[in-house]
Amino acid sequence: MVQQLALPAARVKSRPLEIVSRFWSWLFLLLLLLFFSLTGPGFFSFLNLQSIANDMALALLMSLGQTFVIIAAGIDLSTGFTMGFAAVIEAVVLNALVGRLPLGLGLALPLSILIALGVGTLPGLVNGILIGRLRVPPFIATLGMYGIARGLGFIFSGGGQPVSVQTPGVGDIGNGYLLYYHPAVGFSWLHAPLLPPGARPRDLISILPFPLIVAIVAFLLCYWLLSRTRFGRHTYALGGAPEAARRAGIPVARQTLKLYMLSAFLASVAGVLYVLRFTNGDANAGDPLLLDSIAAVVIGGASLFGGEGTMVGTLIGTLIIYVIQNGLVIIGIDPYWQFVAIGAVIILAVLMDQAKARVLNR
Amino acid sequence: MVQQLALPAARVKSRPLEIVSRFWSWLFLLLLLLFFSLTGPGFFSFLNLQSIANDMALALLMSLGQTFVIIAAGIDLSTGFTMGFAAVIEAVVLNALVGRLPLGLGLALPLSILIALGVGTLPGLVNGILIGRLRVPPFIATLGMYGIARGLGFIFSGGGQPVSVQTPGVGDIGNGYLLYYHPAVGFSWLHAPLLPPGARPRDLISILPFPLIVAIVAFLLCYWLLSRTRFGRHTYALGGAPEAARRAGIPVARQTLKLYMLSAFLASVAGVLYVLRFTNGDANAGDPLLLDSIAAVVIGGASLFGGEGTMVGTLIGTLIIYVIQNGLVIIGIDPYWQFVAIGAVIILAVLMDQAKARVLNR
Amino acid sequence: ATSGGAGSSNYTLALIVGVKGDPFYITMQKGAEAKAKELGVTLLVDGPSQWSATLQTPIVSAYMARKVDAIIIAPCDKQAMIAPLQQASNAGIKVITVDTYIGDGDYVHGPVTFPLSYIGSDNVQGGKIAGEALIKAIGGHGKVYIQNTVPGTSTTDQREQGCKEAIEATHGAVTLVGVDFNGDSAAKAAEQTTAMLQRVPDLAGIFGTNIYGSEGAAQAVKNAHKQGQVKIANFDAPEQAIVDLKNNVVDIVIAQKPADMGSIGVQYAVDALKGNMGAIQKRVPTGYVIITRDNVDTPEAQAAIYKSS
Amino acid sequence: MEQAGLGSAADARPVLEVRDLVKRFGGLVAVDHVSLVVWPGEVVGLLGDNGAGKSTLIKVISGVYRPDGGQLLFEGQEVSFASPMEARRRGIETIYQDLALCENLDAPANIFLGREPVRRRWGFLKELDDRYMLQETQHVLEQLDIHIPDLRQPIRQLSGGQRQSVAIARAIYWNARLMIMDEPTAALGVAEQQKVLELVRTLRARGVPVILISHNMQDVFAVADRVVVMRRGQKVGERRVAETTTNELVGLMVGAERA
Amino acid sequence: MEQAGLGSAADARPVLEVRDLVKRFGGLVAVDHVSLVVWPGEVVGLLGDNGAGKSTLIKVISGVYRPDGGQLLFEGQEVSFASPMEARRRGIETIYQDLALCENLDAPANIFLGREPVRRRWGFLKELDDRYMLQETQHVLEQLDIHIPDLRQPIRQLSGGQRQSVAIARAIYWNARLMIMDEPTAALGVAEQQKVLELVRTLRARGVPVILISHNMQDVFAVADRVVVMRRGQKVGERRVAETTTNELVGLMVGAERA
Ligand SMILES: Nc1ncnc2c1ncn2[C@@H]1O[C@H](COP(=O)(O)OP(=O)(O)OP(=O)(O)O)[C@@H](O)[C@H]1O
Ligand SMILES: Nc1ncnc2c1ncn2[C@@H]1O[C@H](COP(=O)(O)OP(=O)(O)OP(=O)(O)O)[C@@H](O)[C@H]1O
Ligand SMILES: [Mg+2]
Ligand SMILES: [Mg+2]
Repeated sequence: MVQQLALPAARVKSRPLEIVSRFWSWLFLLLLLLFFSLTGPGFFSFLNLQSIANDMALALLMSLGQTFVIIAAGIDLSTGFTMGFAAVIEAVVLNALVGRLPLGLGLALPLSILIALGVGTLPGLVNGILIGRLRVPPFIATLGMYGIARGLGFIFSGGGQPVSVQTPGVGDIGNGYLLYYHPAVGFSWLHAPLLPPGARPRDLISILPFPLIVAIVAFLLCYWLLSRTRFGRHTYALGGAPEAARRAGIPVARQTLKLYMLSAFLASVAGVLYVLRFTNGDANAGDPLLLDSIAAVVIGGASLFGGEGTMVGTLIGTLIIYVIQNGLVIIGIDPYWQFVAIGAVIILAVLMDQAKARVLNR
Repeated sequence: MVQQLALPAARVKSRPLEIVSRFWSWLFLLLLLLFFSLTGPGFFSFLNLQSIANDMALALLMSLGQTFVIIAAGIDLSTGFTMGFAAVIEAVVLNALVGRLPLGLGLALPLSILIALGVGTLPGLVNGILIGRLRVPPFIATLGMYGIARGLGFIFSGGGQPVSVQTPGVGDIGNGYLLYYHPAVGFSWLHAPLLPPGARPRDLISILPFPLIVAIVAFLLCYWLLSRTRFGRHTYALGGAPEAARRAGIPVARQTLKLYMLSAFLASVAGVLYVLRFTNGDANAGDPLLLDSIAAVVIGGASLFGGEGTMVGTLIGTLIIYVIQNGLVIIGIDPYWQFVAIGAVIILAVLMDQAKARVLNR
Repeated sequence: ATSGGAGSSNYTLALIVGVKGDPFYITMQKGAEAKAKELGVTLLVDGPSQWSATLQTPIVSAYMARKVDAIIIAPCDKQAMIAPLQQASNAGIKVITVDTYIGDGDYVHGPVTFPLSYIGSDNVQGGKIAGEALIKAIGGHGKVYIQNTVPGTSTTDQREQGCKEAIEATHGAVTLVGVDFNGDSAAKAAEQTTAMLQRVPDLAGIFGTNIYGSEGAAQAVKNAHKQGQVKIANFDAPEQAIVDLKNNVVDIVIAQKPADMGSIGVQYAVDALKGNMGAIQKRVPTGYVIITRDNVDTPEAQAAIYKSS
Repeated sequence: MEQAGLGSAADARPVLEVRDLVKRFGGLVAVDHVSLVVWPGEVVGLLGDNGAGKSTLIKVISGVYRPDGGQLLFEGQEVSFASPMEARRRGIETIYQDLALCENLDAPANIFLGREPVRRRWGFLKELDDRYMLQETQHVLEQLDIHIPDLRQPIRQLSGGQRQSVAIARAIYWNARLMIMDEPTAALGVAEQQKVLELVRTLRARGVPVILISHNMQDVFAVADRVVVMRRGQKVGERRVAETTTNELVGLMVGAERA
Repeated sequence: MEQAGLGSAADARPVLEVRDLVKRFGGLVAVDHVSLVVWPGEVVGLLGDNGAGKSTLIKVISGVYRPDGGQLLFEGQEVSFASPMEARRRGIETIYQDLALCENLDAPANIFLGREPVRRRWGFLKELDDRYMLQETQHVLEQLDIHIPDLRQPIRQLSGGQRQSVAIARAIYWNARLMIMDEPTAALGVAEQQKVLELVRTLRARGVPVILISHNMQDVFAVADRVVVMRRGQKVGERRVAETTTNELVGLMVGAERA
């Protein structure tokens, strides 16, 4: 009987194909990297690759939350303006607290971040209730919240213009690195070293920028959450067959609530990061990233019909988008042709994935 | 045996509920109209209601195509830039033809329109092939086309500037009406009457503007196509269960191709209308309408998972969006609060629909 | 400004515009390209697909990686773009801002001093000039409506602010009846203006903070048969705006001088790279031209039109 | 007719009591004032023509639908399940006619869905225990004699009978206090059908009552103690299996006979 | 073993001939070099355990899957169906185990899907003839003795047996040249099961061959002329029904006996 369960060798997928399939998307990314390294002066350098990664940190945060939501057969159109809303709150609260609390930024900053993350998660709470309990379709609920968060962002920022954060030190955190190296000084942690008179500032190598660190940590947590926990398992179940999930005893409404709150929370983290990096609470900070952040998830193999998708896929999808954008600028392609090229590469990326599926499934 | 098929009276849905259900969305729209009529000075007037209808003509055209696509479980993100692309083509071709062909606009205009509609349908052709034959997910294929049509629109307009159409007469068509009435002159068809010296121009009543006529005709055709033909039936089948549709012998790839071509065609009609109305071939003409046009379809009861939706629903959805937008401006609400209000009303519209479903299904 | 002369060296300059596909920036690009050709330097041009610091920053990163010698940029946000440009500056890249600025635009005494120059016309001032011209056109009193684009866009918001200042200066003779955002869509602007004309039938003037606002407004005015009654002022002068002006669709066009901005920006960048710092002014106001039907055919006005070719 | 009279023992408490249950869909009365009692260790066959309302009735019992009228008593207490989760918590396990599996998940994930075992990682993180789930799945599928070539395949790729067996495995894996089976043998092979019937007998022996819906009269006669017959939403009869015949039951189902 | 020898008549041309058919899913060989001949007016039972590859085999025949090897001959011609549409055009009608209905459409729409009758409007517009479809649906469902309260309901709202009958109705409505039935009686009531078997006999009488997959041995013995037994993707036996027994067949299925 047990013997029946053991797999006859011939029935297992042939190894080489499986390996190709697993690394296929990486391969496409590698191809892109190779192409741009050959054609774009300065593309292939530690600093450029690191800054691609750093520049995509905000979009990646939004994509991580979106991945959960999309796997659960939902969609969150509100993440962009939720990010902006959280950025506004962060800037406003920080400006209000600084000077009123002891310890300089020491107390004001953590407190303002907590408040911004808390308030920024509220749109997700409302989305979750609307979708999970009141059965409003995700597209509608989050489109409504898109408008609401947008309006509130502008209102809280006092009439449209971004809220500037002038307290010194804030930008140093958001633009700081974990490690610095200068030939004249050696390594130095967290703070850029004071350079001796003769040393050229441009020789300073900065390693692991703050937004990138946050994004990496968030990615690892989300990866674990999606693939290794009940929460992740239930997310897949919900997206694959909501009625079956319900009959199996999964608390569908509560799970939905958590998912949209998580998405809003991660968008808020992006909003806070935006303020730390750009010292500016801008209601418009996130929306331009929305379409890209959804596209990254879908390029990464998630289906808008739910039930499919992985965090690694989303990471690759985001990387593909940002590598193309960076590469095309570096090559110096006409900006209008860039639109065409990006569109074509996105299609190509998925087309190759389809081809793979066909190779494997014949 | 036949007796078994006749329905016992008690088993039929109770009439009153069914009637409410059928007119529920109209009811919500009516409520909106009532609200704004009471609060917005000048809202309830023939001219205002007609101009709401006229202003929504472009978005409605895009929504009509989108309705087919969404019912078939697809989505077309490229309609906005396809509209802009067609507008650019129309303007460029018209400018090139005028003066070279006899009969003034008489030949140049129809020809340019044919060319613009033809070229504007090409993005749909590509979408259709990618999605129907090559199995690229609709979100990705049309997002790619979104970029491609955007870039090409700019490129064809010769580097970004909207292409201005200087030929007199073009704007007169796009801004013309079917019928004019002036107390001093009486009725006059197609052309605004020459007013006698004493008559005030502002007493002129213009009835049925050109874009509205086009939109009405397009709506009626799409309504018929979706609800009364094999094409429409196959669209529902494809969205409800693509594999079942395939096994039933529906040519899935060809149907998909037609759907996306129809969507692009209708967007191109909107693009041509834009040029006739604004005498300007602008690559950006359509994209700002995209989100609204998708929202209208979903508010109208279509599901992004496919298989559900109607043209009348889309019409109501579009009306709801445009009535709110017009009404809020007339009431004079702060623009930031307008975002909030529009978001809230969209949610409310669908929430009421959900409540209806629950009343009916208990 | 001193000229470098052709074939001076092979510097690579980057012009980063505020948003791709905008006639204003296309004209700026044309000016910059002409100057670059003249000076024999390489000019790269790019910009974000939307007016957004989030999208503009990666472009700065990319040009840093490419190690361009100078960046001429129209920053999308005066605060947010400080840090990325500071990094570029730290990497030894010359930074010049055109059209818009970072900090407060005062690179001598302001909070930000590393950019070499701010070349552009202050949008608040431009809005004020436009507002004043519009007020004059409506006879000094009446109701005015502002058609703005996308909320949070600094240039257009500043134009709105300037116009409001001009209105306030009339001490009640002119009143502002509302501001709406059309999201860069003429169709939306038409729809909103239609509604506004219902609410305020005796509207006297409309200020469009860019071409979409005024074109849409003009359509709505025309459909309400109120041409002549409602004056329309348009900020920026693409060809379409001039056509509209000649067709009585709009009444006032306020032109900036984007080509000058681009051209001076390139000139300064080359000057700075050659160490010719003395030629560079920290602030170059490029000024405005007010175009009406009366002066549209003058050479000065014709020169100010943003041309696509 | 007095239902308790047909029950297995007058002294024991019924596990499930359904009183005057009503469920409507729009104007259609799918379950029309149905009453039913299930005693411990009893197998109740639920018979009826297509569309008689059998599936709807058991879906109300297992919390999928909310009743429009009537009462539900489980182990003597009145209950009102807001969701299937609550019914499962009380120990009601159901094999649905439409299986209700997550097609995108594999067999172990489906069997443990909603009740996944976790193990601690670094003391505080709770992780899915995939290895345990896989092992347990192998064991429970062995009982059903089902061969699934690759247990890590998503259910979507399984054959009809393989899926059916996963649905059965899910229900029997947990210690049910009441087992509801809606046409469990429908897609199963000959041998597997027998296994399922054996399983029903085992449950009865353990005192767990079973409600069995089947169109296969032989199966029902083979394991049921009592049958309830529905027709067009109504209960039209109830018989001890020992005291009835196939013909009588078919007559009840198609309306030829009245109870 | 010589298959033609088991065929019904040496002089007639076989309707379907399957030669050495192979279908793989990844590394799994679901159909492993299977050959099969179906003669006019013959009912062939296809038996096998769960996961034996029966459904996969008939899906290849009806154009759902493309084979990975082997040949298909229909009415003497070699065919290669790129889609189920082509198979249907040639007159192969199939009742799938998973029904393959459009849940969002009503019964008439499903029965006529892909072959909707149209009538002219104003001479040139072709409109769906809904009235005709409804009438025909009523007629064909009468044959199956199925009661569906409201034919305009989407299939989603029907009971399991009602859906099954819609799927059957769709296949039998069209004049098939070969009928394939994958567990057609699975969800049907007792009377309806008999109707379907009757129907199979009617088809045979009209000369239309039927391939019938069923786990119900009685049914197979009741109507089939010949049975083919599959096991783990391979054909392990072929018998005339008159010359075999249930026990022998079960033995073949579970691998106890070899043909
Ligand atoms: N969700 C629903 N909406 C509307 N009607 C429904 C719904 N579910 C079931 N019905 C109707 O209720 C009646 C009873 O259906 P039910 O599924 O309970 O029958 P059943 O006895 O299980 O039949 P079968 O033996 O065919 O499975 C049928 O007429 C069916 O059409
Ligand atoms: N799409 C698919 N992808 C991968 N494997 C599949 C797929 N479809 C079927 N299989 C596998 O192929 C084998 C044969 O499946 P098939 O559905 O043909 O069995 P069957 O004989 O019809 O069984 P049943 O009697 O249970 O319906 C099974 O092991 C199944 O898991
Ligand atoms: Mg049932
Ligand atoms: Mg099968």
